Amino acid sequence: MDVNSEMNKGNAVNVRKMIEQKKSSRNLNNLIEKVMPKLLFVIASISILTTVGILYTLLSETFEFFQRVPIVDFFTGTVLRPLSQDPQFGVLPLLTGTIISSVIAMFVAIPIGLMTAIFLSEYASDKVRRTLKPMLEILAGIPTIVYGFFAFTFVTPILRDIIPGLQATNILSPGIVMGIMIIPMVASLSEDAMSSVPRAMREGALALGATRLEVTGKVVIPAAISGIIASFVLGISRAIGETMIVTIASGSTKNFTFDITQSMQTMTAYIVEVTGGDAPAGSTIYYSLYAVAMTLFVFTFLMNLLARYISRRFREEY
Amino acid sequence: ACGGGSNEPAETDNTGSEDTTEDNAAEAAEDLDGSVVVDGSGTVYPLMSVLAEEYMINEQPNVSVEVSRSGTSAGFGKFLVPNGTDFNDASREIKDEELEEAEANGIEVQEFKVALDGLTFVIHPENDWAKELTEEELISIFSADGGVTKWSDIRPEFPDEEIKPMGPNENHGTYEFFYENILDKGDLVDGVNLQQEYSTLVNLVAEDKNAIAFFGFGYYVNNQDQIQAVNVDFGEGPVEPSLDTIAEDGDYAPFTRPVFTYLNVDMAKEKPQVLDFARYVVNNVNEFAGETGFAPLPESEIEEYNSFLDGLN
Amino acid sequence: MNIDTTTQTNTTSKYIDQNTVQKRMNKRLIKNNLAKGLFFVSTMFGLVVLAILIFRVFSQGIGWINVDFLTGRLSNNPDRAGIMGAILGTLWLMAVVAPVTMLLGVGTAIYLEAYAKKGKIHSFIQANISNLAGVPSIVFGILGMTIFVRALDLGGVVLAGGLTMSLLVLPIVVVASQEAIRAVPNHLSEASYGMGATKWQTIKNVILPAALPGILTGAILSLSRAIGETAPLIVIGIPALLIPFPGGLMDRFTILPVQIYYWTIDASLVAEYANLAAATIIVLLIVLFILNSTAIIIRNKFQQRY
Amino acid sequence: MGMLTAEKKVNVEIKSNSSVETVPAEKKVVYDTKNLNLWYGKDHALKNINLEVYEKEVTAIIGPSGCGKSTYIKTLNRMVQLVPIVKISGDIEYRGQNILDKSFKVEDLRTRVGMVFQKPNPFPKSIYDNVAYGPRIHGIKNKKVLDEIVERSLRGAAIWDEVKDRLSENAYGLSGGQQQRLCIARCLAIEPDVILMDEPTSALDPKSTLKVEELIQELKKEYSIVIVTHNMQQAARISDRTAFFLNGEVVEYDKTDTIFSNPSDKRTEDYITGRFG
Amino acid sequence: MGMLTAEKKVNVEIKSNSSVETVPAEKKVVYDTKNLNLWYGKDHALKNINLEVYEKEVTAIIGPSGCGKSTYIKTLNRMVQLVPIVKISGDIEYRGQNILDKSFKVEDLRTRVGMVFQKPNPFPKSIYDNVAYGPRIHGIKNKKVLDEIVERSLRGAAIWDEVKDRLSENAYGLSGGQQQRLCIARCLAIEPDVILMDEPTSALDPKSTLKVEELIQELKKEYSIVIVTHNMQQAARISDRTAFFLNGEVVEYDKTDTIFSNPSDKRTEDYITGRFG
Ligand SMILES: Nc1ncnc2c1ncn2[C@@H]1O[C@H](COP(=O)(O)OP(=O)(O)OP(=O)(O)O)[C@@H](O)[C@H]1O
Ligand SMILES: Nc1ncnc2c1ncn2[C@@H]1O[C@H](COP(=O)(O)OP(=O)(O)OP(=O)(O)O)[C@@H](O)[C@H]1O
Ligand SMILES: [Mg+2]
Ligand SMILES: [Mg+2]
Ligand SMILES: O=P([O-])([O-])[O-]
Repeated sequence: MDVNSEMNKGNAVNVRKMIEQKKSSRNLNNLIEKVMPKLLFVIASISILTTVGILYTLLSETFEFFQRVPIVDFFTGTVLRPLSQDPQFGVLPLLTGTIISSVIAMFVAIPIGLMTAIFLSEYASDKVRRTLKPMLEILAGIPTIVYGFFAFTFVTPILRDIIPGLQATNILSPGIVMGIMIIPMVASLSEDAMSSVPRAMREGALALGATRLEVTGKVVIPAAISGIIASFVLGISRAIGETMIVTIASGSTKNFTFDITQSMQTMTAYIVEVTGGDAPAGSTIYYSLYAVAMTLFVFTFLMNLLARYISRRFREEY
Repeated sequence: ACGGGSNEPAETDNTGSEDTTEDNAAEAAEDLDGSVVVDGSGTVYPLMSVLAEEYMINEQPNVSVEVSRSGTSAGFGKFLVPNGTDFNDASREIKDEELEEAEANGIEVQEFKVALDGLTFVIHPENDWAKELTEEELISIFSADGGVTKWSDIRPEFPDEEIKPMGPNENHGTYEFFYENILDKGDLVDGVNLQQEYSTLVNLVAEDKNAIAFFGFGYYVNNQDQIQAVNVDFGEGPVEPSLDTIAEDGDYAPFTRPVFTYLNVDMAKEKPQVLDFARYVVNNVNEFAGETGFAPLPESEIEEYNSFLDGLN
Repeated sequence: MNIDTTTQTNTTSKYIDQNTVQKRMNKRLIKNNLAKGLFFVSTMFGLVVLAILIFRVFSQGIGWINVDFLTGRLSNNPDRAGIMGAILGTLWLMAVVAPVTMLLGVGTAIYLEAYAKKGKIHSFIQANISNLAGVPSIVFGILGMTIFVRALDLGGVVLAGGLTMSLLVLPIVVVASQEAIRAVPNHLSEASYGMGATKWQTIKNVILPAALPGILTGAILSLSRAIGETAPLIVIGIPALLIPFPGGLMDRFTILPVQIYYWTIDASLVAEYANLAAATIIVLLIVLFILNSTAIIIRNKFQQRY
Repeated sequence: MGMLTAEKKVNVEIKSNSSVETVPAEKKVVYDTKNLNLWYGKDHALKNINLEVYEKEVTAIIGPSGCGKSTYIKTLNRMVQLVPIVKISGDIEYRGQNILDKSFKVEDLRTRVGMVFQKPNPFPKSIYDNVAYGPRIHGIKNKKVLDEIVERSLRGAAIWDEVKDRLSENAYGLSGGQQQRLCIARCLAIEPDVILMDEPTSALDPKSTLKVEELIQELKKEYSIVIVTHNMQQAARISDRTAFFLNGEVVEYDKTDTIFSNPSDKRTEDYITGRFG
Repeated sequence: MGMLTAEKKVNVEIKSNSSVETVPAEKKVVYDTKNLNLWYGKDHALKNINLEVYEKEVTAIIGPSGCGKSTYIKTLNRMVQLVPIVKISGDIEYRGQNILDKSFKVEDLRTRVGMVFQKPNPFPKSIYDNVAYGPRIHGIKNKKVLDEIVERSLRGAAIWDEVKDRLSENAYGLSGGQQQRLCIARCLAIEPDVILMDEPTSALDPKSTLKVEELIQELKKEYSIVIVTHNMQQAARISDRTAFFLNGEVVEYDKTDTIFSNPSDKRTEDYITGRFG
């Protein structure tokens, strides 16, 4: 334990001195220290630039579009015939397509996702949950193009056997498959919300002789409702923005209809069709792309805001 | 025949140029690279993509030929702009407006016919009543003035079921050919199902007993197991569309149309690989026309094109 | 199951009649069990669909996978067609996405966690990032087409596609890196400051190394998202037939999902294309599986316990 | 600070607590625990417990942290089995029936046996709905009957006057002590036979503690009560019998007076006099 | 348990601790704190502190939890300013320079003043890299020089023999006590003038505590040491001077002997005799 006797006396290495000597390199450090925050700020601004870029491109071209097609015609028109000699740009067929496909998707995703969440959070043992949850997450990681392939080559033929009037391209099949794709999202977000309900609350109900089902229905779900609803809204937002499944499996008919056995086009599929056809810059149809994209953007943006508002506003305090 | 091009091919040294062409090609075969960009007609796409592939395999492995299929009209949109595509396939002739646009942009365009196509009407394989229809009956199905919504509106003995007419959408030359040359610019019937992808149409017809659609012969021959063609009676008895009947002056002639590819001449002058590919297309198109569902061109036209291309050297 | 109720001698009148409670109890328990069964079936529904999907894709595609398919060039002829071009295109795309998102994502995360004052700017950027995460991918495609392909005139090349994808997956990397950085305990950076280290030295030498596993996990997950995305690249414009292999950032390219797309919609032209699409899906799924497993391994193996 | 005041009262009350003396000898046994053993995985948490809980008495369970008090009381309504790794052997007879029997329905048991927890755990619902929760799941829908049950239970839990004008407000608006009494009211609403309480006052301030203690004294006229407490003075103040747990065993179980004035085991004495724990 | 054994030693050592007596009176002042006030937002955490720290002495800071000990010691190397809401007034002179001056570079200060924390906080790097960290950030890259510094520092922290064969292993493989000595070695590697220690042994077992205490006694031959401790016996054992903090104020500051044997303030006495805290 004779520490220091040799330490400073006649040292081969005098650290103090060396540190003093190296002080010149401190200038570089100081420079880095000054520059780094600014550099990082610039990098962090890129995410903002991205948003600005999105808004700017969408807005400016949309503006140009509305110079050519009155905004009222766009939002109230039931006929979308962009390529015809006498083009018409009513967005309603796309809106109905988008809404109907999303509604179908949520008809699948909400009940199944919620019930899955309930099973995982309230009924499954730890072990079961730990095996099932990652498997469900695989479902969420499968690329949408694969779901599109699946919808078109597998689900549609099966549905056609069941539903005679169903067209080869229809909105029903991609809607269902989209719902399947969204199940893990709804399930996992709802499960998070339900698991964060304190155990004490469940025990309080169980101690009154409630069954698991009653605990779930009357205590857990009401307490977790904001998170659950937020998961639904995010699911809807996801369905609205989903592209490949509908593009592949619903064809490109711009029907203004509510018949789910028919082919319909969503906003996203329209964008793919028009850009896939690579509309020449400057044509009205080219600008229509941005108007549709803008509508889509606003839709999903509002949905996301709504989800965040709900989960903040209605969070139970316990 | 080479309508539209502002630069008339020099027809004078037709024979003499034959050798030099091949010399050039042989020389060029050594070291060509770069890219050739082809877009346009979906009808022509199967033929053009096979040509492109064969060209890259057998002639110029270092040249990259991309073939897209936006449709004739959309393709022209990308072709007739500065720095646009090198070729645009078309299932109709270039329009006057499009030529004007080319001129305005200072783009010199050369037309090549590449093959002959028969506009084919297809129905479900189990549709046993509409296998033979007259030209007028067909038109009445698709025309807004036809007054036909059910099969029984055509002939009373046909089923009392709604007809589901379909076709390619307005991106496509096929649509425009139909609209301009067959409907004579009359409106299409309400509720006609227009699609971007031909494959979607094939599917729709294959799955619907009451469907009837029209598109290029090639998409029919490749799917004969799923759909059947309507034999059309042009007044002299029903004619089955086939490579023979859609050939020049065949019995299917009223519904036959040439398909084209248009070359940006400046690109061909600038980029040797574009010129070389043009030459390849012209000289080999007949070899692949049959297998992709087109009728071949007369040799005379091919010679004409060759001499034009020689003039660009 | 009859609990002796007479023992209770409460003076107050009773509302809860134990006999009725008993009778209802069975009904309630049956309901509970039925519901449990239903919930279980629901849970299995997703998994069964997953199994069907995978089985179906494999049974259709596995026969088409061989060396020629994996290494061959694209072709119109299904017997000759290969996906090497798409594989290379995917790799080239990654070569752009990986460094760009790492740089931007980690940089943004460092800024937010270490430099930005908790205030308006901070929460603005933060809100912005979570909004970006919810923007449909196709809108990013339009952004890429407008900015990179047209305005910057790059054309539909690897660089344009890669930058578009980078912006698309940026929020994933930012959020993952933020969490990783936040998870580095304060006392580590205190130790570093205590030695006279500057802020950047502390970040570089202590925080980033400790956060690296978490950052890498996020980066890999973002890559696997980028690999599976189709729509933005279709918007950017990828030719239906592209035989040459991409060799650089400025080359035109195709990627696995886009190839799947074209083969799926062209299946009615040439029936075998559907099988090619299935085979390509298998390859894509395997690539994703490997990537995600790597992420999990990194997370489990290198995550420090402090 | 609060604890100190509470402690001062103890000495006074211990003496005044004479209820034990007047209890008739023929009291009925509500719970009869026989050779109960319980493991959390391999952790032997309860060792050969034998214990009788009598009707209309307050039975206190005391002991140092981790000795198994909560585990035992949770076994009495089988809540302990919510922990999946729990293994149990032995018998617990509730009014003559072995509740550890597989065929015994826990929901049945729990409608007879109410439980109050350490931390008040009202549901995030209105005060009314909290109390009506139990009757409702047992099928009582009639609004008038419910109203009456709610009022009676809240009165029984000595909180009626404080909340009667805000029955539709969220229970989380109440103070901790009020919440705990609400939880007791929630318990009373299903008219239980036994009430189990796991440190019901440990999260409360001295004033609320006092209120709850008074309430317990009141409740035992109608209910049998088992209460776990860390606070020996509390056990002395309110219970008729006391069991002292140590390391999962019952060291001593007797009338509260005896335990506190004349314990027979050295360890009990040490614990009571604060020598450890 | 461990604490008990440690306590027993105290009485012996307090008496044997005679170093204070032999300190020459003309000791240099290292830190001179004048009228220091510190706020966390509105929370006044340090109130008008005046304190001198002398060279080559151990200065202990004691006081109940939350009294501002950590805050004060962290002010000495300005680490406290990592908390953004902190506001400071007053002066702290380190060897004649006011370190609270804006123009004073904290990095400079911190290379002169090492710090050891309550919880051992080695970096998740190899043992070698942990010790070499400081020299490296100050620009020393030469492998041979680094080797020498690492060995010397580890020897200085009395841990060399335990780790010399596993220098490239991760520091998290060490025991808590070893980790703490490693952190001290890491400090020594930059040859500081002062070492600040914030409860350096509170996370350690009695044996490791003893080792660290011995080490501190050794270190004060070369370094000035300021140590925060909860453990009064520890302060008595190892320090030359002791400051007693209460509610952000210095109640008393004097030679350790005086503080422990003859405190002038009633509150100090109460605290030391365990009457509160
Ligand atoms: N869920 C559990 N899993 C594993 N072990 C547990 C669990 N709950 C309790 N234990 C263990 O069982 C033993 C008894 O715990 P219990 O909670 O019954 O003690 P207690 O007497 O209530 O203590 P306290 O006074 O702190 O509440 C302890 O050793 C504890 O660690
Ligand atoms: N980061 C902070 N933000 C706000 N207040 C703080 C912060 N750190 C400490 N405080 C407050 O400052 C006061 C002094 O805290 P400090 O940590 O210095 O006490 P301490 O004497 O070290 O206590 P302990 O012995 O528990 O470590 C306390 O009231 C504490 O709540
Ligand atoms: Mg307990
Ligand atoms: Mg402290
Ligand atoms: O695709 P088209 O040939 O019809 O233009």
